Amino acid sequence: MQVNEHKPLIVAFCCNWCSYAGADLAGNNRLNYPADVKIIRVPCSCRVNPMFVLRAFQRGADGVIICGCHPGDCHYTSGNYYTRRRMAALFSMLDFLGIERERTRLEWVSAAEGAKFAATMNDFVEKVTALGENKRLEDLRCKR
Amino acid sequence: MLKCSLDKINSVFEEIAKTAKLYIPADDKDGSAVYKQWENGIEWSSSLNTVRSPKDFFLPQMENLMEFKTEGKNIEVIDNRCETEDFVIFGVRACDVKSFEVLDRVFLSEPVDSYYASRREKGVIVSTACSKPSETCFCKTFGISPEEPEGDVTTWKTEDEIFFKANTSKGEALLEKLSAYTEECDETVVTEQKEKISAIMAKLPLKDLKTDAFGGGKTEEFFNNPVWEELSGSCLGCGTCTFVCPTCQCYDIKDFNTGKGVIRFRCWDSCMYSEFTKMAHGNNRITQKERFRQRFMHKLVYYPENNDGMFSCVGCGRCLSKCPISMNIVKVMKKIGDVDA
Amino acid sequence: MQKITQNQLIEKAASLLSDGTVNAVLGWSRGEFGYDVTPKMFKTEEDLKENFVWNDFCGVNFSKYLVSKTDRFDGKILVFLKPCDTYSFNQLLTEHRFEREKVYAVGIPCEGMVDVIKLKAVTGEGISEIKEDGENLLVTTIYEDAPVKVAFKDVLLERCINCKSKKHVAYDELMGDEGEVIESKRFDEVAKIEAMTPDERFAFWQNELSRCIRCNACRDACPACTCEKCVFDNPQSGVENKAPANSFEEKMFHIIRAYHVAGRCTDCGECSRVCPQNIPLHLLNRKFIKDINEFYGEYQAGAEVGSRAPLVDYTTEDLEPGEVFDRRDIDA
Amino acid sequence: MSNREETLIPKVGVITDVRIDTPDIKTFRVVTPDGKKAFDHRPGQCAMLSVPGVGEAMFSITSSPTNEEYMEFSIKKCGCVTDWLHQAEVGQQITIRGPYGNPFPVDDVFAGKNLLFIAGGVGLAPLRSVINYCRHYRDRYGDIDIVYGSRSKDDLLDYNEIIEEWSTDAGVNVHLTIDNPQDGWDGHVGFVPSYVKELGFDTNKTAVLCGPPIMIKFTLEGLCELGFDKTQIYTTLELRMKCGVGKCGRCNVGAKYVCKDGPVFRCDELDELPDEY
Repeated sequence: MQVNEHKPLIVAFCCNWCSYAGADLAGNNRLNYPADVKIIRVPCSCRVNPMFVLRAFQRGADGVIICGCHPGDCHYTSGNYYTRRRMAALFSMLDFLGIERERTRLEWVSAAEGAKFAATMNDFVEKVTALGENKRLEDLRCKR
Repeated sequence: MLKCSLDKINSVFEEIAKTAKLYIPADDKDGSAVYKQWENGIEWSSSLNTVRSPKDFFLPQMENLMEFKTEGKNIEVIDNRCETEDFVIFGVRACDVKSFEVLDRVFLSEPVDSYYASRREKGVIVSTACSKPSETCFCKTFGISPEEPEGDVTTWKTEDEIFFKANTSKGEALLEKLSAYTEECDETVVTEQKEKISAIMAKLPLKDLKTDAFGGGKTEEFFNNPVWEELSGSCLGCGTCTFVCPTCQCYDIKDFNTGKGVIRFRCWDSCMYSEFTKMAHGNNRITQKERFRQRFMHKLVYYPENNDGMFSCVGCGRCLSKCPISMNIVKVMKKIGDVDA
Repeated sequence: MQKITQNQLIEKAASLLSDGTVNAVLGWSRGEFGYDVTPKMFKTEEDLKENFVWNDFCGVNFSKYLVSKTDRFDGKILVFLKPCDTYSFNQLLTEHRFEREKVYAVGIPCEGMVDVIKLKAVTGEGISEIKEDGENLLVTTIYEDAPVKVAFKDVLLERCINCKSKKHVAYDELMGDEGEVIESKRFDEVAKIEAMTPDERFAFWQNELSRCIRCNACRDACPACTCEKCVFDNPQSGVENKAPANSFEEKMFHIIRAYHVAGRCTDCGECSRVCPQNIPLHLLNRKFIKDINEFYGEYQAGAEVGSRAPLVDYTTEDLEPGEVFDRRDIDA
Repeated sequence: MSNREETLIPKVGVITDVRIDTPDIKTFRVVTPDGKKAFDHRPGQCAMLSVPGVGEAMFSITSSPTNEEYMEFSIKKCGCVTDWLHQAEVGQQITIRGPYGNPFPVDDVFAGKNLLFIAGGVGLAPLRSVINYCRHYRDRYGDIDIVYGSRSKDDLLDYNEIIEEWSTDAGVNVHLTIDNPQDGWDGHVGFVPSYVKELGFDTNKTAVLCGPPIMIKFTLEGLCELGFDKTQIYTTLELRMKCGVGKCGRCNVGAKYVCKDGPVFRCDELDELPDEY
């Protein structure tokens, strides 16, 4: 079987209150998800500025996923509702510019959903791996 | 003088491209002209000039100067300069050819800028006379001849022919290579075209614009003129004029951390930007008035003071057509110098 | 082909200036070739009579100027606003960017403004004079003996071809007749790009955005871009950059700029008008406007003062980002 | 291409000593990795120091050219590069290029003259180079007076050197002042410009001024009141620089580039420049 040379780099922005704890739970339960997922903890998913997403791609990420509390469960009451609008607009714009839509994703993962976290990451990594290297939002200076 | 039928121009380009990278003005998708590397299928634009000036060839908008690798407390400086390959820029207008001289005086003066010098040595400039100048042209104001531009080779283009004249040894070497496509001829047609161009130049709206009021040593005369306030009042503070200008040469040096090392690069900067002179503890050009004044004083007074009276404007007219609010050096010269044109 | 004449505007300005209603007039001043008008603060009647112009080339949106002009001027400023300018005017008021009391706004009807590049594509170089003649422009060039006749409708700016409204949404006084909001086709181009394959879209934007020279004209002319310090100018922001590099920096700049004005952009079209490289930047903004309309309901920034921009608002039933694509795929 | 000279490409320098001078000024000793001086300089000249990834900035060389072993830079914490340098430890490498600018005319104009140095705050840094140069060649110059003031005693730069070396030299008079009274300070209290007037110097001196713009302005006025001519007074300017060689186009005042034509200016030369510094 041909081994796929390229191992994608995934940046996952996880909200401190739900998704980060969800990732922890996934670890505690020994659930596997690829080590290529680099988690960045943020106080709330709405802390994620669209610039963060682009910067992650610039610095070599092949996929960016943002995880937050389920709608209605935000620790700060409404942060993730804003996230939802912002990311819908941003992802749609990236798609408009021809950047593969599978490279970006927003998911709601609660602190109790370790299994969902692992499954989400596995699925996301698989999709991004299928796309191959990020060529459309890359900065060659960071690639060498 | 040599000539060649325009039918054969693509063969000429092909011949040049065999030994050097060839750049010609070609039409972009939106109809404006841009310098493109020639390859089969790229046609010489009939536009008067390119939107961006050809200063890019010698002073690119952005270039890496060096790299650093850091490890712990140690730094390694990596000098990865390499010699430029030979290249030819074809169809450069008289104004732009002159702009290289303006840049030379900055970058080739001691200490010589090796990045610029390398490209300048390897580049061959083929100029083309302007048979159809625009209303925004005012190169004559600066003593430039659109009838017979400078450059390593001067060319004149008619309906069906192109005429060549070498001005330097670099130019002669280039024409030598083209001998299979060219034939000797007299100067009748070219002289005729030159006369035609002179007649057109005399009809241009800016034909009477003069530089007499400006030059070195006039700082005191103009610096505190209250008119700067009015002129700069509408300036948006964008960098369009400086970036399309063939003689604007100010640059910034910045570091970019790639995660694997640091690239120190140079990029164009604009005196119109608010942070151009900003230091940790202050800025000596606080409002747009001072920044605006700096740009025009530099072109009309400071530069000539340091360069034997040569102005740092070549009258290409790019800022006239590209400024978002149509404020430009002509309006400044007329107002400040009270030059009636 | 403006319905209101230059003299009417000069008279209006002069009378408001002389009766003390205003202390200065923000208007357009005469250039060298008829088409190169420059914004200027007029303070005297003589200056107005000598230099004030109103013609088919007065495209500049004055709303943005009000931010800096009212800040530095003690007194009241008369500003002439075309219908599209009034939207920006309202939007800036919504964001408290200038003091309403310092401005006397006069709404003036606009029949569309001319794109000099389009005009020159017809007439060629060497324009020495431009005259209006009914529905045509008579352009004299140094190369032709007779003036070239150009149909006004053929050389309009893109934003005027797709004019969204002839209605003034803000003014102290209106000159001429009030217009209507227009059913424009302004989203057609966006829809056309949406219908392309991702590869085609990428190629399209790669070609357009790679021409960017990062002159910042789009940002500095934009009435929605009024940050005191732009992130791209701020060395402390970590994303400061002033040069296109590897096609990334310019993409980042335009995505973030469009994003930052999303929901606040009134679609005045200044960004595309001022771009020296003719990049259709308005399409990025229109994409956001179109998305917002589709996802969260019709919204026109600047239509009324104080309205809440969609991206700083939410409902609990909003679409998920993933559903955005699902929905579009079904539509297609 | 590496055979071409390029001034923009710096050398590596090592910080071999960090001296804490005041709460916000540190003095860094810099040599090349093989322990030598990076290059020779003249008093008053500057060097570009940089921290890759942070930035590059111009600093005056505070050590005297007569010091053959190393260079010193007194740096006040006020921006990105200086913040970073203040956190640096001994052994840290940085980059250095130079020397840039015109030096003080120590060998011609200053020779045989009585000298008056007036500095405020970190403005002593460029003067220290000249002062120590003149002390080294003591017989070439007449009397040396040094007026130095700072906000407080703790803010006086090179305090130990001033007390232990400068004050003890024959023919060198040091006059220190601080802005406000302070415990443990029995010297003069007051701003530099007024102190200069109080001291009432004879005009048979060449004066060198360096400090914050406001101090320079008033001290200059004071000296003129005492009867000094502007041709007797030298000062230095500081503006934002990127290249250091008059090409990047931002440090000009009128037609003069501070990096190339300065930073040392005679005060009558400054009068001819437009007021934009």
